[in-house]
Amino acid sequence: MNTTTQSAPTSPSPAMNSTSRALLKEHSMTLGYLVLFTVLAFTVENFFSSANIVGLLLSVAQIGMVACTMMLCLASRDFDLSVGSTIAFAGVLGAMVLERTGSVPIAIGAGLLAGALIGAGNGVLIAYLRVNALIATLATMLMVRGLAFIASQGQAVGIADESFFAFGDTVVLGLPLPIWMTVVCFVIFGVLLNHTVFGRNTLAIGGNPEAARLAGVRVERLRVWIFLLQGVVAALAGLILSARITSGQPNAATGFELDVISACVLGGVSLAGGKARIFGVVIGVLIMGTVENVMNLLNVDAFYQYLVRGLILLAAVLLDQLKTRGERRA
Amino acid sequence: MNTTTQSAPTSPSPAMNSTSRALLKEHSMTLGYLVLFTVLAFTVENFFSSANIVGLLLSVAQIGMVACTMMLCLASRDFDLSVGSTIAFAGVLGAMVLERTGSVPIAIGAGLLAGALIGAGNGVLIAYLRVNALIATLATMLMVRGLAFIASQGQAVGIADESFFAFGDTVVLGLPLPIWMTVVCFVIFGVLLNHTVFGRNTLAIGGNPEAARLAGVRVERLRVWIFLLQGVVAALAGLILSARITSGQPNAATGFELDVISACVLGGVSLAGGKARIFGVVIGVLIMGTVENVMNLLNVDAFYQYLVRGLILLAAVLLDQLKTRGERRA
Amino acid sequence: ADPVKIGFLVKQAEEPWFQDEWKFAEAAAKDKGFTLVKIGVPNGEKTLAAIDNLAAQKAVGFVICAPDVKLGVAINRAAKRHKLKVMSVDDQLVDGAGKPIADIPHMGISGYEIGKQVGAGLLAEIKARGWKLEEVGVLRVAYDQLPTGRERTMGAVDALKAGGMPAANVVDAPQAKTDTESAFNAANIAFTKNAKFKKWVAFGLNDEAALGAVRAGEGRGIKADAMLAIGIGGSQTALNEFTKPTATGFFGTVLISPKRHGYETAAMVYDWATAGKTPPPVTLTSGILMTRANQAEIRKQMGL
Amino acid sequence: MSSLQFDNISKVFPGVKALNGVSFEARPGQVMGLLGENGAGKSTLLKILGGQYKPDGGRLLIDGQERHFTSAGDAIAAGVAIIHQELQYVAELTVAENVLLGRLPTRLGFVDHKAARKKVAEQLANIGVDLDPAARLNDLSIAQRQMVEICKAVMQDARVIAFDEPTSSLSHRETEILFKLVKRLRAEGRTLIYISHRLEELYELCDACTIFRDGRKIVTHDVMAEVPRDRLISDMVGREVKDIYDYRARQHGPVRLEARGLRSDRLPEPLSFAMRGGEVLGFFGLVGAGRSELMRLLYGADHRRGGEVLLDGKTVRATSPADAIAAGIVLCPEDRKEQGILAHSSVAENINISCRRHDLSVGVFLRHGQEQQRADDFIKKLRIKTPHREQEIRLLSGGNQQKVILARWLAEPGLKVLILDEPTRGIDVGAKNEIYKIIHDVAASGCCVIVISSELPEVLGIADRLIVMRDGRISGELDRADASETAALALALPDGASAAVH
Ligand SMILES: Nc1ncnc2c1ncn2[C@@H]1O[C@H](COP(=O)(O)OP(=O)(O)OP(=O)(O)O)[C@@H](O)[C@H]1O
Ligand SMILES: Nc1ncnc2c1ncn2[C@@H]1O[C@H](COP(=O)(O)OP(=O)(O)OP(=O)(O)O)[C@@H](O)[C@H]1O
Ligand SMILES: O[C@@H]1[C@@H](O)[C@@H](O)CO[C@H]1O
Ligand SMILES: [Mg+2]
Ligand SMILES: [Mg+2]
Repeated sequence: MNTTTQSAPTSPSPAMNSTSRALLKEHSMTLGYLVLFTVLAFTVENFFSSANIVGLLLSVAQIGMVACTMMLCLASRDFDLSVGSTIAFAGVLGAMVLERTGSVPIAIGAGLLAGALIGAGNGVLIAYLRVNALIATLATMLMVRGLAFIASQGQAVGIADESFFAFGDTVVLGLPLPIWMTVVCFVIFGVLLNHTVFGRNTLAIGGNPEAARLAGVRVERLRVWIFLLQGVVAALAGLILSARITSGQPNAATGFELDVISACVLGGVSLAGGKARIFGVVIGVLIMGTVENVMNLLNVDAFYQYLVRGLILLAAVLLDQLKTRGERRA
Repeated sequence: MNTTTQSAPTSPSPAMNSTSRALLKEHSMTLGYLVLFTVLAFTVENFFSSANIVGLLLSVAQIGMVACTMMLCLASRDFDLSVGSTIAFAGVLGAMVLERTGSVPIAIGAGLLAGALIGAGNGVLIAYLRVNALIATLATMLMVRGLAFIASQGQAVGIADESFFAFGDTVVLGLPLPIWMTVVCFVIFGVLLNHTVFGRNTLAIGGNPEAARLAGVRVERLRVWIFLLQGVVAALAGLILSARITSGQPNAATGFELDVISACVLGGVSLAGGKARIFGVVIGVLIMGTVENVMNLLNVDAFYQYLVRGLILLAAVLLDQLKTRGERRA
Repeated sequence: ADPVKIGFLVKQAEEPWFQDEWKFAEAAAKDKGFTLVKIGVPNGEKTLAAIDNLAAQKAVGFVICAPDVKLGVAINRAAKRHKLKVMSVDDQLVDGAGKPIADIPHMGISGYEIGKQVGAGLLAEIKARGWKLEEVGVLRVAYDQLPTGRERTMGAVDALKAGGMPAANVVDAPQAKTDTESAFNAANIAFTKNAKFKKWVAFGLNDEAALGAVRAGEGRGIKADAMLAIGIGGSQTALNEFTKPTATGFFGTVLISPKRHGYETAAMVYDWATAGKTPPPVTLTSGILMTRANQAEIRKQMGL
Repeated sequence: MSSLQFDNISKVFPGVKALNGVSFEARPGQVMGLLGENGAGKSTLLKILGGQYKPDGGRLLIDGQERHFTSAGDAIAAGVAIIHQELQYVAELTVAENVLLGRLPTRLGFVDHKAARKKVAEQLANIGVDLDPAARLNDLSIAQRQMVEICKAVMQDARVIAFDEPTSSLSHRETEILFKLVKRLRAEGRTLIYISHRLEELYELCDACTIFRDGRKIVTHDVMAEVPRDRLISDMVGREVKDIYDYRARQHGPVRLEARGLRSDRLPEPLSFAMRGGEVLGFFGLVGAGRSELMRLLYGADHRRGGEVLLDGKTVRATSPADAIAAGIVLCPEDRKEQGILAHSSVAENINISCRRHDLSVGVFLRHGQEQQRADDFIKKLRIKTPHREQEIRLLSGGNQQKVILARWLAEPGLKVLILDEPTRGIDVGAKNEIYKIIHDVAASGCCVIVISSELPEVLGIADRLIVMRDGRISGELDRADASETAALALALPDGASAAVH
């Protein structure tokens, strides 16, 4: 958490050196993951089968989607705990609207709109009313969860419309739709982060909000947009989930927020803002999914799963850390 | 400052003015809480009865204790998600050791030692190995929870020793022991924060770790101590809890960490480090407990409780925020 | 050839009940010579991932206690997609409209029925102690966020009412989580609010909830002679109370047999997948009220 | 026609009247210098100009038209660019992105990174700065970051450009580039405001100057060159300061501090030097010469690869600053914001953080009375302008923050070696004089004092001896008697350039 800023290689050779180092640093996690993957493919039975890989990807589709916007949120030095509740609420609302209207587009529209409103609400609270992001989103997390329970009277809302299920399990080119949507999210938000003013300004307000403001960036408005996007994507994830599980469940996705934030942090997104890499986030998400998947393939005891999950998390960041440290020392 | 005196600091009137403002600012939350309390005392039946107040205090005893050390942790710009698991593990371990040895002191010692080790482990990971605090304590949270399950085989560990129960329900001067312990924690950690080098240095490393290091603060060592204390206090809370419920339960205190962190943030502790007030934390903890208590007294529907809890959280910080903002505008 | 694999998915792997079910399912696996794959599925998402995972492991079928019974359609679809045999245990799966899914065999008891047993047990003991119904407060430690939680406690309430308990005596204590401490805090407040009752009966969705009420009562002088709590599950939490030197307000627990649920369901799915023997559509087992007095005997009877 | 006019501007902060009815004008093609003690209100005025603060009273006119800026964006749109005293950059972004922050070029809605880099590279070359537009600010020195800030302001193509102490973190080479740039901008007819505490600079660059004291304008001199130096100083500080360096020859004791063969990964060769008790040793060099690096090694702040430090003949094992401080070696760091201040802590806390360990009661409890006393003493002694000692340090003016940090180190009782890295950065003339006096007092008590400075007259003025560094090596040593600007620069500049100086 403490950064030591130091200065100044303008002489060419260290610069070269540091570029290749930077490259290595940037991709060490990827390399690490590839090694892990290969080892697992050879040692864990059934791991490297198309059925399993699809299953693995499907299991992280929701986390992956929401990690895209959470990355933006963290990059701008914010924090969002309300995504899990938004997923649940959007799912419940979608199912209810579908039940009443029978129209899939209206149901989806309603869910997304709700997500946008929740997100924008968070954004306004945090950017304009300057409420601490942790408390603000904790409050929305509670309230939105409450709304989900109230709307559904605490019961899962069943979905009968088969065409809505398609949303969750149509297979395109060998992969189910949710996976494709996640891929699309990664692409869109990767481009957004690196190749648009929106993305660069997001990093700027995370890195130094004062500098951004002085340069004329409309910091408040930008933050509202980031939360709004987050809300929409979470709602999308909620709708997909409800299609997959054929019902809107008010207590779905509890604890989801921590998973998403962990995936981002594993992927090198800094909680202190200003740092984010979409590729890292992809890897972070994959690590989380792979660990879960392999533990189940290996039939690891439920209690030991806690232990293993903790150890893997640690191992992943330690690996990343030791290398950065070596470099800092160098 | 409008006079021509050069060495400025002692022109009395503006200084007074800003001091009283600062005082108001510092205590606005307290005033707010007092107002709330009075209103509730008059409007909510049974609220202002000694039985209810004791119950209220008892319900926040664990949160209060751990909030003391969490305050230090946040003040030093760290984060600890592992406290809930530590509570569970210490409770389970204490109960098991008690069962085997029949000795209350050994049982308590074992629990506290385990807490100290967990905390120190967190500290070393974060301070020396520079693992991100969120990930490190998330990992310990998982692992320690796993250990609690493994040790107890997922079952509540019964306590038969009556003398251990005393730890949880002896009444001294009208209040049960856990409440007194919490009070003692507040006093100790209040003094620690404000009147010792340890406390001031904690705030310093939270404010600017590099500056603190250059000013001679042994940053790493200090951080380890902070986490160690946190572990010990969480373990103490766990032992008290197990005495109160007469068994060590491996799934106790899930989600506890967020409650504690919220109480701290409500009390004005900054997640960005460097700011903390023990008095604020007391108020934060009381607000959390009071809201819960009153909702149940008023028979608020469980689903609406989510909504109300969220609203109250928001109201509390908004109040605090609007006032600061008014000042900033000036 | 590789041994046959059967999955056993449960909603709360950490709960002792499910640990026991797994233990007995393992016994079936050993007896019949198949491999048991145990996965915890705390939510809908994880449930689907677990089914995919089973398919990837080339399992032939699975037993499931789903985190929500409305997941029925999704589970059925996933199972069909992967050609897996599926059977539900404990909680019966339903479709979007709330009707039980016919082609998924089930073994269990309904939460509502267990609840009614709790209520009946309480009524009997109230009578035995000679308490007057009007003077007895009924503490429902409520966790209505969880559908089965609501069903069980409402079952108890209904049984009590049917036995003549005035509806006005029923007091809800909503707990924030399902652990003992939350129940303690909730019960404490309920006692404060209803000081007029000197005698209480208490129950919740599990043993921990009932225990929290007992502990809170003790703190206010509502001791064993004025408190009557019955839990659900028959877990270690309950046994701990029974082994205390003196009786506490924790009167009993409705024990349901993890043995039959675990062993028989796993075995049935195995036979179904390997020998084509379809399990009966519904098998209901019943709960037994276990008290301090009869615990040893009942546990022996249940094979625990 | 006047391009920029302040009319009766006032601004009040809680406890501080930062500006009190300030009025003056600046014309196109003119460099208007702003002078004044620390906390006089100079930066506040620029923040009002830049739309960061709203004035409590008065009017701001550009080209005769009254302006009300509500955000920095408004000011930029109106053609105002400010180079702030506290650098405002985004460390994780590249030079190009920082320079064009808020105005990145796009193509079809996407950022045109190539165009951005090209544009910035051109501008950098144009003003004579050798920097890679794709480098991240994180990897640059403070001086280089400062040049990026300057480039950012220039690229806004503003008509009004204000510089708030731009040279305080630049050394010789960059300073020259900056001066050329300012002169060019003046020639282009822009209206320029220039704040500095270095009088030489003001004489070289400014056409006119306005002097502030305690939030009021004292006077505007229309022709800078005609104002005598003493007059400037006395207008500014309200008293006479004769010789600001106030050098007093001292008796030096035996060798007290010895650095032998200190090595790090960033230094090309091991470095050694020695000094006597009572000596003031100046370190001079260009940006990145390695002075800070060397001192940080000595202080245990960076990892040392070899060598040893001896104090009074005994080896000092300092693997952390805490060790060094315990041994009596203290270092006042060069980067106030990153390494110095605890922004949200009080002035008193910032002063006491290190030295409080000497007067604890029962070994752990703080003596608040003692600490308050010490804080008040230093506030008085260094004329720190703050409403009270409990003020958060971030609310002080830049120069006053620097004084607080200095006070932290001057308050150390068990002092043996005092290392000051750019101690007078951003400090006004009056206070400099006070600090020099303290430096001499500390030395006179037998301590070693090392002063790193990029301000050549300063090191020449106060040091008994001068060590000059170049590219991580010690390139020479000059005694006070032999030390001159030319001699020092000859040792500091790269070989080719030094020939030109001779
Ligand atoms: N945000 C603020 N809140 C409170 N006081 C402030 C604030 N900003 C500035 N001040 C006070 O206003 C006065 C003027 O500060 P300013 O920064 O304008 O001084 P300056 O002339 O630029 O000094 P320096 O030469 O040290 O940079 C100082 O006393 C300072 O402490
Ligand atoms: N983090 C870093 N990474 C690479 N090189 C660095 C780093 N920090 C400093 N350097 C290099 O080390 C050398 C010494 O820098 P140092 O800051 O000690 O110089 P200085 O003489 O104090 O100059 P300045 O006026 O910039 O403080 C320079 O070449 C600088 O570029
Ligand atoms: O969730 C419950 C579980 O706790 C056990 O009691 C069996 O039935 C299930 O419905
Ligand atoms: Mg200034
Ligand atoms: Mg330097």
